[in-house]
Amino acid sequence: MLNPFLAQQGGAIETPQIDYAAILPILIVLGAACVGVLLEAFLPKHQRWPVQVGLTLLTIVAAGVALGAYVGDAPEQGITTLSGTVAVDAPALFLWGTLLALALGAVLLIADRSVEPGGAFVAQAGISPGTVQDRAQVSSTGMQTEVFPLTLFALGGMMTFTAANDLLTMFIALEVLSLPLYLMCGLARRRRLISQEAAVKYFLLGAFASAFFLYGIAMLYGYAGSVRLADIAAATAGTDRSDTLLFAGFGLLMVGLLFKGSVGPFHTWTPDVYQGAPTPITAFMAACTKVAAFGALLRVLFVAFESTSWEWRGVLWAVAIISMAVGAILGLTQTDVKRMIAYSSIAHAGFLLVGTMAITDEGLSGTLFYLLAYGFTTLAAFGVISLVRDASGEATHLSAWAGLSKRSPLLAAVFTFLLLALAGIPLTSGFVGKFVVFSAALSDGMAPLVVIALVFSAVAAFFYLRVVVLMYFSEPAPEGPTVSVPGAFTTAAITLGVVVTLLLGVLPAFALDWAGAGGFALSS
Amino acid sequence: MLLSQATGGAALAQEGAGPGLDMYLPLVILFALALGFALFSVLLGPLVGPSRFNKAKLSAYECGIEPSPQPVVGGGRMPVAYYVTAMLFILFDIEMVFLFPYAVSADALGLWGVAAITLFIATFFIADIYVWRRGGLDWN
Amino acid sequence: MTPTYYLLLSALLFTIGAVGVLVRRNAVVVFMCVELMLNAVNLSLVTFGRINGEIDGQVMAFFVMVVAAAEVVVGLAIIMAIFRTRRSASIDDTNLLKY
Amino acid sequence: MIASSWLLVAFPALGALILLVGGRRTDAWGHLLGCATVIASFGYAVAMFVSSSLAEATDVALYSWIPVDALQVEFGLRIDPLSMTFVLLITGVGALIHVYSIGYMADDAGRRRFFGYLNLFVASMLVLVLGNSFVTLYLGWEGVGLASYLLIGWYTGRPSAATAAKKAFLMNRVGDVGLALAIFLMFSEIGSTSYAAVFAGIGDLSPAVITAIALLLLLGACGKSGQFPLQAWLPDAMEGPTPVSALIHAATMVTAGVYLVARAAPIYNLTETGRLLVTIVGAFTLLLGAIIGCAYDDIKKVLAYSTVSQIGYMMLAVGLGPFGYALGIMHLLTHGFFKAGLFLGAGSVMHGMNDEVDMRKFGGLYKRMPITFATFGLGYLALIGFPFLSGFYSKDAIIEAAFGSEGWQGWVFGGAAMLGAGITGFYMTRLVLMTFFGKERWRELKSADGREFHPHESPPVMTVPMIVLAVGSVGAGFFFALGDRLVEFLAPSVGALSEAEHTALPHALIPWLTVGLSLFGALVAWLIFGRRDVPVERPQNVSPVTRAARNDLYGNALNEALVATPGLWTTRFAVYLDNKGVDGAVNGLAAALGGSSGRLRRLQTGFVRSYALSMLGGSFLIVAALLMVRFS
Repeated sequence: MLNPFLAQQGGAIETPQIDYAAILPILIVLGAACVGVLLEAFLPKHQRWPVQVGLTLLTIVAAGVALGAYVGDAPEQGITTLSGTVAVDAPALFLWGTLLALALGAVLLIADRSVEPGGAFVAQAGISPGTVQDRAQVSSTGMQTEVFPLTLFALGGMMTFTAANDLLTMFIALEVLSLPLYLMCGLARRRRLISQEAAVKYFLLGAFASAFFLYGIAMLYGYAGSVRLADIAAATAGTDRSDTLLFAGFGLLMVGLLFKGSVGPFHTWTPDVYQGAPTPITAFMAACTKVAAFGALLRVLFVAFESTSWEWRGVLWAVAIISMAVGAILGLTQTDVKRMIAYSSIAHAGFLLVGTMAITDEGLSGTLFYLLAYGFTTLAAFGVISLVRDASGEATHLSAWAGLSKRSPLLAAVFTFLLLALAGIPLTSGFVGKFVVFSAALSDGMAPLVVIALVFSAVAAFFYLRVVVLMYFSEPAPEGPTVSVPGAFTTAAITLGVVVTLLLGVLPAFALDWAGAGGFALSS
Repeated sequence: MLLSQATGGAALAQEGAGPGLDMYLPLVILFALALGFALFSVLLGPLVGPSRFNKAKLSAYECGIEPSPQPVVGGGRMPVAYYVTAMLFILFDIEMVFLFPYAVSADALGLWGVAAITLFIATFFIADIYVWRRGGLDWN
Repeated sequence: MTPTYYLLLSALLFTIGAVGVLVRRNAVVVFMCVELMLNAVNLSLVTFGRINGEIDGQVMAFFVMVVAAAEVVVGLAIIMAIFRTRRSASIDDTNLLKY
Repeated sequence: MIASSWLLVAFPALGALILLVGGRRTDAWGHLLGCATVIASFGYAVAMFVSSSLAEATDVALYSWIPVDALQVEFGLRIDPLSMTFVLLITGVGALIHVYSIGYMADDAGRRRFFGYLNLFVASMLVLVLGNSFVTLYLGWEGVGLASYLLIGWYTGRPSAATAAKKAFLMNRVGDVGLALAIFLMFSEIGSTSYAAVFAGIGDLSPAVITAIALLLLLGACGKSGQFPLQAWLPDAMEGPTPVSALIHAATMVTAGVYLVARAAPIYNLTETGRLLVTIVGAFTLLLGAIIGCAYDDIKKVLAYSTVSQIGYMMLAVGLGPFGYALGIMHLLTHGFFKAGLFLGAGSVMHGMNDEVDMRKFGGLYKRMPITFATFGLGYLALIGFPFLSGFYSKDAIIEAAFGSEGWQGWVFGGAAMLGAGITGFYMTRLVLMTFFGKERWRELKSADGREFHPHESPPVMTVPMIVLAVGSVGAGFFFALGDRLVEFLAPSVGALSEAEHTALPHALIPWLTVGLSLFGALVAWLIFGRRDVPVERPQNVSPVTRAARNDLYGNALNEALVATPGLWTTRFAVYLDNKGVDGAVNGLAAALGGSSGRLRRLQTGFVRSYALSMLGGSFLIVAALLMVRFS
């Protein structure tokens, strides 16, 4: 697509080869997103919701089928296509599958209208909070159905992000996934002030972070003369350019990626945004954005910076430790359950980084597995959170969760199970995930870091347990929240999350095999 | 990116790849100074300054003079339609960014290029249709 | 005049933008500072393209401009929504979510 | 038979699944199913024991749990004498406790759920002892922790139950970190975590690594077995229903630490330091537990500290290495019988006394509860090591082995073990006297909910298990010790027992000295508590020893000087150490974390600009650090 600029050289330009079968899942998702926008334009209001939900679910399933069909006879080494800007290799396929499955669950939560008539999203984004119209929209059944195409755009961006084989494509994908998320954060039906605040914060900080990411790209381009990951790797092997450019560029690039993965000192947006955003969107962000960010991080570190790992590893050690410490310690005193899960996600980002730093096959497959496991657990956790409600909407303050086991034993049991999975108790996916990640880190010579990680995972168990104690051993508040009976969609999403969490804990072999199916495509 | 062999580039490459790039090291120091300045001004201000506020101090000064009183409650300083139009303008701006380079080398790109740019314009048109159907083009 | 000076100018602009994000209160101005950072990067990209003797840097600058424009559209929408609610564009007023 | 040994775990696991998933539909017959599954496991274990030769360890591979390239974790079982011994103990005593619970929990609306948790507990414990790799052991390890958390916190209405459950879980987590680190270390050094591979490869490692593994395993064992410095959760765990206390303290959870050390015998055999530390921990804990046991009036707390102390004996024994592995296991078995009997007896007393636990409100109960008294009495005699009862054989063997250590160690460990026996005699006699003898103090009192006390014997469903356990308390020691039966049975797992060549004290003297010391302790207790009335209200700020000594009309100056004053100060110190030292350290750590958390969260100011500042600062530090690494 850059060929036009060579026109002054004269002569026809070779058209890039495109392996349509390989990128079909992305094409389906992005194409359906465009169709969704058209549907928004032409359908009358009352038809939009069912059609959009149907289209979105169908799209994800279709993309999954296309992916499944391709995986069957995909070349083992992976391929690169679109002039080498997109790599479709084993990790990318695994991450696509993970993203599609998680997005399916998230879309089910987004589409749910059983716990609240009209769903979790505002009827008209243009109405100012606190006005008469706003009070009217809370009880109306309409919703801003643009959420569905926006979700698909974000999903398409995430899938491209994990497969991007050059930094420019990665940057574009980053924006394609981020911009819809910024908007969706501000679309909560209730508590719109904090929802809009979350959107502003996420947007400003996200734009700030992508500026760093971009400056990093510029420096690496200056260093290697190309933004292809493989070319950067080749340049690190031997070039006369200044290493200052390389490491400054690497550092700034990491800032952008770590921000999206809510790691370390770049986590500050996470609690605020997780708390303010509509819960289904929080679930989508917590599960899918994390997968996409770490997928891209893995690719960058493995493909472009493998040979310089001794120089950058120490710095990422510090980042991982900060992330685990911040998540585990600050999580202890949180009073809002969504914020608490947000801090948990920061701690988990630290654990994931431990696995990511092990530039080995075990590190790769372990981290991929961890992402799959964590995504489903956290998705189901937010699904459960969306069910505990009082008159003003979701009752996310922890005091409202006191004695929940007496009101709804099943819900309390499910949430306990999910918290145990987050804490990494055996027979849940969390244990297997931590086990494979930590043992990969250990065999790559990071013993002290593993010790620190284990200590922080024990500290983090404190605050998961706090919620369990609260649910089981406290008397329910007199005018406490009610537990909504979930409709089919939410039930399906939570069940999906719980079943996967259990399955990956008991029979992880299948997923581990798939995660370990192969490395990144190195050819360009 | 496809590697290009632009004319005259080689000479410049010789010229620029010299030791000059190590000037990035002082740049890092510049970063540090900037950061220090930011920290200094953000943290020190509230600490040492007297916190006596009056209306004038709190008012926005970014745009020079105090804005005139709001015309409509619940509205803005100017109708939202202005913003919508501005955003539409930006959208078409973006379109031009890609159309112009295509036009320059349309010959070399051949039929494939026509197909690609048509797809691009069609995709772009979806957004226009959305704006149109949602009343973004109605001034009132 | 070596291209290095352009790089320094770009770094300076980037830093000014970053500091602007920290010290300005008006959300729109903060956002303009972010745009300044992006444009500083554009300058870097073009300069590096020149140094490398390729046109790729300029192409990337195009993409960055497009992305920046898309960000403007989304960002202004969000900032406007919150301005209409609070009658203030100061980002220090959006401070309900904390601790 | 051995190939299907997974059935051992499957029965209770299935029971737990049915009871917990089935919900209220299973209320009517849930308790029967709960018992049936454990009895089925026990039956299967007995059948295996009888029909199969266990002389060699058999690994039963079930499926590949975590297969990633180099990291292969098989889910498999290991059937050998050691694991079978534990399986028989767990399912046998467990089954009796299940049956007893039918009666004890008869009035509890959640009885079906309770049996579900009990089944879960037994299943986890079986996984722990049957697993053939350290990871499988870890699975059971966490499962036991989880199930105990659910059971200790059973009375959800009580805040103290919640605290106790949380404490148990968290202190266990501290130990778990140790165990997890040991496992990771094994994996990185040996490349596998299965027993077979680890024990085959351990010899090639450097001594420092072996010692590190041994010490980390010890940390895990301390957490699970309530050993110093992680003992504080165990007495608090008495908040659960009494059958739970019996199950945790006698047959399952706390024995896991001893099992771990015995199972890791090939590792401990290679490290003198590791073994010595195990011994020190054991000796210290056995004294600590015994001394604190003198200070409480709560019948279950006294028994709890008694458990801490007795587990200390077992740790001491396994710490002696080849001299003691089998002896530790033997004491574990006999202790399983008499401690379960004692707990069930205590539960029976509480059952008849409106769930009262304060011994000062008991008294003269032997007339009202003859069966409980008889069974409890036999358990008591076994515990203090009365000649020819179970405890006599197992404890005496440990003390002898302790005296057999070389040099100062023989005197220190042997002396500690023997002193512990004396103190055990004191606090257990005090318990029995205050509960079953003396004036019927409950006649003038009312229970906390305002009812009068009408002590009565418990129903047969509760007394029958107690009788069975009492028989075990009497005969098990003799049965195991006869012709070194158990020691030889266990030899394939833990190696043959070495006899010390010389002991610090003459060999023949030790048993009689031990018995004498125990009886002396009992005599002192009788002098203080048996001959006068025990006040119902506990005097404030005065140790029971002092107060008793003061009130003792016939007490002489010698008694005061020799027993009361040092006893007072030792007890006070031990209780202080327990409450403020270790417990305080754990609570302090939690408070410090919470405090720093509370302060640090203020950094999350909610201002976008400060967030941006932290990002800018972070990115500057990252870049600067990268450049420093590169150019330094």
